[in-house]
Amino acid sequence: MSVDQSPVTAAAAPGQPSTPLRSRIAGGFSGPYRSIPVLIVLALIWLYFYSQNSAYLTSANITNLSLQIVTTAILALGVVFVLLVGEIDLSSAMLSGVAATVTAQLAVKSEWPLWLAVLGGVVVGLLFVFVEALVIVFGVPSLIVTLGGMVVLQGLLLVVLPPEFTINVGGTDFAEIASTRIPAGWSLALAAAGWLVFCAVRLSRHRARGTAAAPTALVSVGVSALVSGVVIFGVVVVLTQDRGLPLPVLILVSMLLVGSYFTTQTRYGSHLYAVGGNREAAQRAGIPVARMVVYSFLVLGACSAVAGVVEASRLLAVSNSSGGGPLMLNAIAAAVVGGASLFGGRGTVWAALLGALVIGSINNGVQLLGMSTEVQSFATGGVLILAVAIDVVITRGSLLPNRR
Amino acid sequence: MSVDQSPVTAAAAPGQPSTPLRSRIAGGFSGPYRSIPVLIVLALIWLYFYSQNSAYLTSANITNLSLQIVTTAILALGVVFVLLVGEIDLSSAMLSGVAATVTAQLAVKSEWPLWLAVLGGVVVGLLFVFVEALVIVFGVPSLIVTLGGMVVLQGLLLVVLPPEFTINVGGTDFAEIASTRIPAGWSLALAAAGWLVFCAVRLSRHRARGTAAAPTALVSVGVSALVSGVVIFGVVVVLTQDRGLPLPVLILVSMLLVGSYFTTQTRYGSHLYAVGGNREAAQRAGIPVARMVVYSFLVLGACSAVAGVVEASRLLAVSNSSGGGPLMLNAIAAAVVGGASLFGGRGTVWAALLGALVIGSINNGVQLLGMSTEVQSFATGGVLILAVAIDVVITRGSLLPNRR
Amino acid sequence: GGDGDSGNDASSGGGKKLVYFMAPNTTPTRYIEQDGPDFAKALESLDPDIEVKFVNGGGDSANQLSQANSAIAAGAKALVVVAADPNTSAAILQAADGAGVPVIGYENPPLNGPMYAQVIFDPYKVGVQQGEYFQSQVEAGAFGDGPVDVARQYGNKGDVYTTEMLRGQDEVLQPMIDDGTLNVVCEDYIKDWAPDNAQQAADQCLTKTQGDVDVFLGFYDGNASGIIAALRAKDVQIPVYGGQNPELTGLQYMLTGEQQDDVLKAFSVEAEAAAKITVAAINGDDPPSDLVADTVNNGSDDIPTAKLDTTLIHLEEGKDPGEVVQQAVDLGIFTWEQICDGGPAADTPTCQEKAG
Amino acid sequence: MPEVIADPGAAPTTGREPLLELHGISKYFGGVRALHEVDLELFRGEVVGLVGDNGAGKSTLVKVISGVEHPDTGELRVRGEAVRLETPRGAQAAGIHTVYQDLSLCDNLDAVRNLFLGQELAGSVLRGRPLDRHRMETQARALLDSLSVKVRSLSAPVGGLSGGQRQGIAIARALVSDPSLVLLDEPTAALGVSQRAEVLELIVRLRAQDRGVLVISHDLKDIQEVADRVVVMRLGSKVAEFRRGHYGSGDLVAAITGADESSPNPGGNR
Amino acid sequence: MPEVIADPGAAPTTGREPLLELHGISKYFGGVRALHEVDLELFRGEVVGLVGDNGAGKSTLVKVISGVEHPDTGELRVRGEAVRLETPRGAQAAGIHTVYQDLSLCDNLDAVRNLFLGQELAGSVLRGRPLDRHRMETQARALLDSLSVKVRSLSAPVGGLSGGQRQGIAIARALVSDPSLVLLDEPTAALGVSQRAEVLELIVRLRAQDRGVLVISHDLKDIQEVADRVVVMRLGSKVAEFRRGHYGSGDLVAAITGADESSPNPGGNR
Ligand SMILES: Nc1ncnc2c1ncn2[C@@H]1O[C@H](COP(=O)(O)OP(=O)(O)OP(=O)(O)O)[C@@H](O)[C@H]1O
Ligand SMILES: Nc1ncnc2c1ncn2[C@@H]1O[C@H](COP(=O)(O)OP(=O)(O)OP(=O)(O)O)[C@@H](O)[C@H]1O
Ligand SMILES: [Mg+2]
Ligand SMILES: [Mg+2]
Repeated sequence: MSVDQSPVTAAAAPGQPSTPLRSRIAGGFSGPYRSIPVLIVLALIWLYFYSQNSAYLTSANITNLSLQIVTTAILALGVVFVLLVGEIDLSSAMLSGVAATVTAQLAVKSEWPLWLAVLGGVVVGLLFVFVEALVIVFGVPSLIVTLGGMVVLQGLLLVVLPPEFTINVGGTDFAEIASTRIPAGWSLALAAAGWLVFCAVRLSRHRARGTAAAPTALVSVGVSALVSGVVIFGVVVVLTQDRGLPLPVLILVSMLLVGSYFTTQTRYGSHLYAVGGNREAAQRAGIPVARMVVYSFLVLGACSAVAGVVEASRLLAVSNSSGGGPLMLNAIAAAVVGGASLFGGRGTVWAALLGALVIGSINNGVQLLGMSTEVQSFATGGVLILAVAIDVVITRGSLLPNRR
Repeated sequence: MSVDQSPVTAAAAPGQPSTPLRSRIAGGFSGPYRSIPVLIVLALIWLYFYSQNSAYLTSANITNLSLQIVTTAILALGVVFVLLVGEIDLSSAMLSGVAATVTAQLAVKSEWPLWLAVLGGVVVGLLFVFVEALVIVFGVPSLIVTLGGMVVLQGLLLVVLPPEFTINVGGTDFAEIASTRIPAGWSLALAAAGWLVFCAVRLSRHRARGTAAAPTALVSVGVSALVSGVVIFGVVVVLTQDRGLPLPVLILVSMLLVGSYFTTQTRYGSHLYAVGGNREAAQRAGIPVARMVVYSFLVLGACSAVAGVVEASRLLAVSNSSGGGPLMLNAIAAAVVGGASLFGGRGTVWAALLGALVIGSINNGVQLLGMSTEVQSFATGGVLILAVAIDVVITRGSLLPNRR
Repeated sequence: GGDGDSGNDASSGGGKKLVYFMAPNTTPTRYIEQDGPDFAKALESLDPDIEVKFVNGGGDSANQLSQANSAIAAGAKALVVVAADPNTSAAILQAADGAGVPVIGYENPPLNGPMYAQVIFDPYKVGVQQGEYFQSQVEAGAFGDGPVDVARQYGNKGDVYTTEMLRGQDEVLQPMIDDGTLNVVCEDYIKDWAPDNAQQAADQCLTKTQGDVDVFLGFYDGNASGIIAALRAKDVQIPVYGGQNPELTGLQYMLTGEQQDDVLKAFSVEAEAAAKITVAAINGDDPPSDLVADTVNNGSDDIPTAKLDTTLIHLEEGKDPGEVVQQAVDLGIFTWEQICDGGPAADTPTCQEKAG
Repeated sequence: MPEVIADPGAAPTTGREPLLELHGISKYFGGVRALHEVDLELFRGEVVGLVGDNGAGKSTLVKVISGVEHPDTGELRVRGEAVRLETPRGAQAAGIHTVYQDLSLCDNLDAVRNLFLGQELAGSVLRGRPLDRHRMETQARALLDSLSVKVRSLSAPVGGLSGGQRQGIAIARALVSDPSLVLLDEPTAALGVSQRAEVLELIVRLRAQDRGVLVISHDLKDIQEVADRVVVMRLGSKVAEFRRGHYGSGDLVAAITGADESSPNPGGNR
Repeated sequence: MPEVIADPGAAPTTGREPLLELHGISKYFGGVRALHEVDLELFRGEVVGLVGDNGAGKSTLVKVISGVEHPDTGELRVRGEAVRLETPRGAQAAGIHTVYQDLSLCDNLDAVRNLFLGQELAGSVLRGRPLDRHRMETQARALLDSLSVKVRSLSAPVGGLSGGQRQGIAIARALVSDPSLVLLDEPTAALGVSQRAEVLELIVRLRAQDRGVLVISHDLKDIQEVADRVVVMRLGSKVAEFRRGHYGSGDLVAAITGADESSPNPGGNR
């Protein structure tokens, strides 16, 4: 009657295991385990480029990579918050340029202390997104508000820049944000402290369950402690090879940890997901939806200011091209590659890191191979799509598309 | 107990009319009447700029405006189709550049007849989006696929361009696509034919209702005939002042009419809205969802090829910058300003025209006032947001935000 | 900010002759900050009856075309056009030609159409200049013996400016590459001429070669600043050549000794020349022959062209970098105050002296 | 015509101030008149049943009381004080809790988060209001058990749950807060036999706790069983009100369908 | 243990080929076993009632039959032929029409478009399949009237309709096509008294037209009234099957809750 119906050739054998592996896998990659397929994809990308050029996985290049993705990842972190509540943003990259310029003005030209100058940049970021968020809450679609905001920021950038349209921060304190390296000893100590806190929290949670806690749960606590330990110390050891752990990486990780805590462990995070999942229901449950939207934009504003400062410090300058280029689309793409949904309510803050790593690893590798511009484009675009396609296949545990 | 509760100061008067005007208005602007608030906003924009500079509403400037917006509007038409099924697209502007380049290669370098060359460009457009659509249907988010597609197309553009990276079409047949003017007489005849068909269809529909048709319905047929007649002939008269009706405008209008017919009057259109409204439900109703997504992308591909050809013909050349710039974001913004939703299932094809008109009118007006670059940015971004905010207020019939 | 822009008042000056200065985008700073104001000043002193209006194409040819149409509709007497993309600007020329408005091409002029005249610093010649200085350094043994490992960075692929400059550089360098004196270890087109892309390209080049690069050769100061940021982050010292179209960072890095050379373009001279040509165009005269000495075919027409000279400045062993940079200051490109206010050059002896 | 209008003076609620009073509430959606001059009173410790045909305006009335929809005309009083319930938040602050007909669950959140949505058990503001997940889970299990709702995993998104499980969670939410007035819009529609019994039980328990309960149902048997007073709506208007023991099923059906009226059905299609 | 297993040889369906046969259908969602080795037969001109507690797997079974979910194990036969229903489209082509528990309406479309979704009355392919809006409207009105569903405007988006109106539209869809097998998942849950009666009437009419009907409901009275055969599910397994006249309400309740079994309830929370 239709191609959709075909006689069953290999009828299901009766002796199958009670929970088929496939369903178990597919079920297992939802929620907190959503990151695993992305990690597999990342490993594949790394393996591929390493096989093409062994310089790819040198600690020097990994440090390179980590610095290249920091800005995108920090911006993507803010974008994840906005996507979580079901909004979108196009202005944060330009905002990062404006905030960085203000910071540079204050730090370099007005000679404010660096921390105060950074604070100034963050305040500018917060103020701008606050106004945007108010308009969005009023009812104008966020795409329009942030697109308009982007255009306004392009003008604002010209206004806040000095007449020569560039501020060179090389050789100043400002430049040290990106160039500071935390020595291996300190880094390891920090990592150890972080890891111990993590283990302690997990253990205390386990205790809190009281008598109900099965011994298998204790084993899982142990396993997660072990795995997290290996990962944390491994990463720190690799990243400290080259003169120590770059400060921007530490900034990114701290922001991710704070973001992760707030989104998963607090009331605030719960409400974010609720607003993105079903705005009407969230409102009916008494959640201040408008306020949550404003909050998530404020997080975006802060992230974009920090991203701008880190980027300016890495480039040693701000100019009228700051915040332009592919940064905005890369940040959104990073969030989506990492597992956030444009339709709201899905994704974790780690999406920002993972997505930025996928995109950054592709760009880094493609450039390393020294292909011509055209081939670089094909490879960058193609590998990005392929990477996400592999992620999709692993996540749903099947090569077949969702039948529609 | 909370600020939300306040004693009723002005208790509702008992003698109110049975259907409050506000609800009636708000109800009236849904569905096919969704365009009315946008038209009001457009009128406000025109009035404002006209009051600033009377050159704004000269027929020369209106012709100028109409040519400026044609490319954006044609591209936005394709974007509306994609938004309708709940997907997004970032690659069509670049695709328009590639398709235009292919057409120019074929028409100018290989000296194919123009129509065949244009067909070649359209085929390229269709092929590319077809591949994209297949990947999207496979399950990769459209944002990622079209972002990757955009990067690939940037490389492809360099490949299809000749070594000097440009094709000059000045003085060829190709250039005449944009420069052809249809004389006033012909234009009016065309308009009259179109208007008569419209009236005939409405009348025959009215007849089909048979005995059930109330006399008031006949009046509404008469009114709509009158209004549409005034609008159609008015526009044609204004646009033919300056050497006749520009061919690109005719192309745009024809595409809109065909698009409007398909989306509102056919099974295909019904299914598009269903897929965008509730994909699961559409699938369960037996609608071939994947096929509808592919179809809408094919429409996008065709639109973007036509847009590219028109643009190249207007600029008299293709180069490595074809399809770049703000075209993509403008097209998406036009669709959204016109009333399409990023979440799918809402909007009409006229959104493309209206949105492009709003954005184009703002740009045109701001440039006409000759403000400095910064102020232009502020005005463009600010007026865009303001325009949509006014639209929102009129549509919901209230200044108050949706209480959340 | 852009307080250099003038003529903001919407009502066109009553009876004044309108001239539009059409800048391409906001990315190169010079058109908004230097050329534009200089041009307006020069024009005003030549004919106070002229009013200059500034528009900015935002990097989009379509946008620039509509600006040109608006300008023509507004009664412009002449258009001075820096093309957003020369390749797709023929329509501007056609529209102006149709309306009888003279177009003066400026620096990056439109192609493939009739034009009254154009003023340029020939990018091909700039490329040759950079190449020749680089060649002299190679021959002087500045990078040691044997094949010199050079990492090259170009502009945005497909741009007219990139193609022309590359033709100039290659004119000099290709023979050296062919005979093995030069060993090109990396070559990258820098998307959108963006410094951050230049930085990433430099990063990746150093990774690929394990740091085995003798010298970087760029295309303009933006490349150089990206490369220098990459080198600073890695704490390695590799000489950087190929400055051009001075930006503040370029002059600062020359003072710190990190950027070796720069090709100066005297914006004010170019603006003045354009002003003189514009006045002639408005008055219906021929282009002043003392300025407009050449003709250049722009694809469809022979355009009377004023080719202006560029000056290459470079650091030299034992010479005060301040003296070198002074030439740029003398041309009015930047002031010492701007160069020395904050940034990497603030602590150099030159700046201590100039600021003191 | 209202058939039996409760005389408050004679009611068991004598002398007590009504918890909730509606006066002349009307609501239009575009051209559709969803509510027309509705008056309603609700007292503490009373269960009021609200019945009516599909599209009679019952859910709209509930939404007006819970701050989701705003009446075009009319007045609303809570504990004698005129209020304007701008948001559901405002209604909650006034002690009104609602179980909506469409359940209003967040499909992307798990059962525990949905149960405690907006009323999470959380730590101090200083620590960023950390959730007490453990306590919430324990309580959630107890609440669901008390309604016989069986959910296999409390930490799976509720989007995957069965219709009845979802409804069970929506109802259990009413037990998390401590409302003085509970509105239940067709709470048993998707429930199984035993769960339905538990919900009726729950309604009785709420009354015993001296709360006011407004329950909508199409199951007249259930309504007759639990309601102290039954309000009947037809085409947006309140057409009748019966007190327990003063009516039979036939009366209800007649009021709902308007069968007793001589005029032909004024509504219907077109 | 199945208590009364229908013997097809003795059934009124004697000798006829079953319209639908399921053999050993199992379905897992992650770790949750929603269906476990379910066997089912359905004949032409027969109404089968499917009952069970919330979360018993009834809707999942319906989704498996209608091609929405794919069984992990087991076999499905339509008219004796083994089929793999990959999509709802495939199931429709096999003559199976389903009314889903969540209704599956497109909220942005009006009642007419929803009613005819996927089966629009349209013109020739040459003209781009233009909709015959007029005929569709006329038919829609007739269909809704036949179910006593009152919708004030047929051209307003169904998102704004009441719960019962929406359910009425979903059910009316079954009448547009000409299916040989109709699956109804809790079709009367949100319906008013008269609409509910019309739907029961409709089921009887479908049987009279020699179609097969599978109806899920928590209202055991309704089920007893219309079903020729009742299948009881518990925790994903089919636990009992009764033929009309051979059981009482008590039997059903016992089978649903598992009250008769000595073993404690193996499911429940956790
Ligand atoms: N948001 C809305 N937009 C437009 N019309 C609406 C909206 N909400 C309700 N209506 C209309 O108002 C009327 C009353 O709807 P309501 O949901 O209150 O009915 P109900 O009594 O709850 O019916 P049911 O028993 O079917 O749930 C219906 O005709 C419905 O179509
Ligand atoms: N998509 C899904 N993902 C995860 N679990 C699911 C999904 N669908 C159903 N389940 C689970 O499968 C079991 C059976 O669900 P089903 O909807 O079939 O129950 P039901 O018998 O229809 O119940 P009700 O009477 O409440 O509608 C439930 O435990 C439910 O939580
Ligand atoms: Mg209701
Ligand atoms: Mg069910």
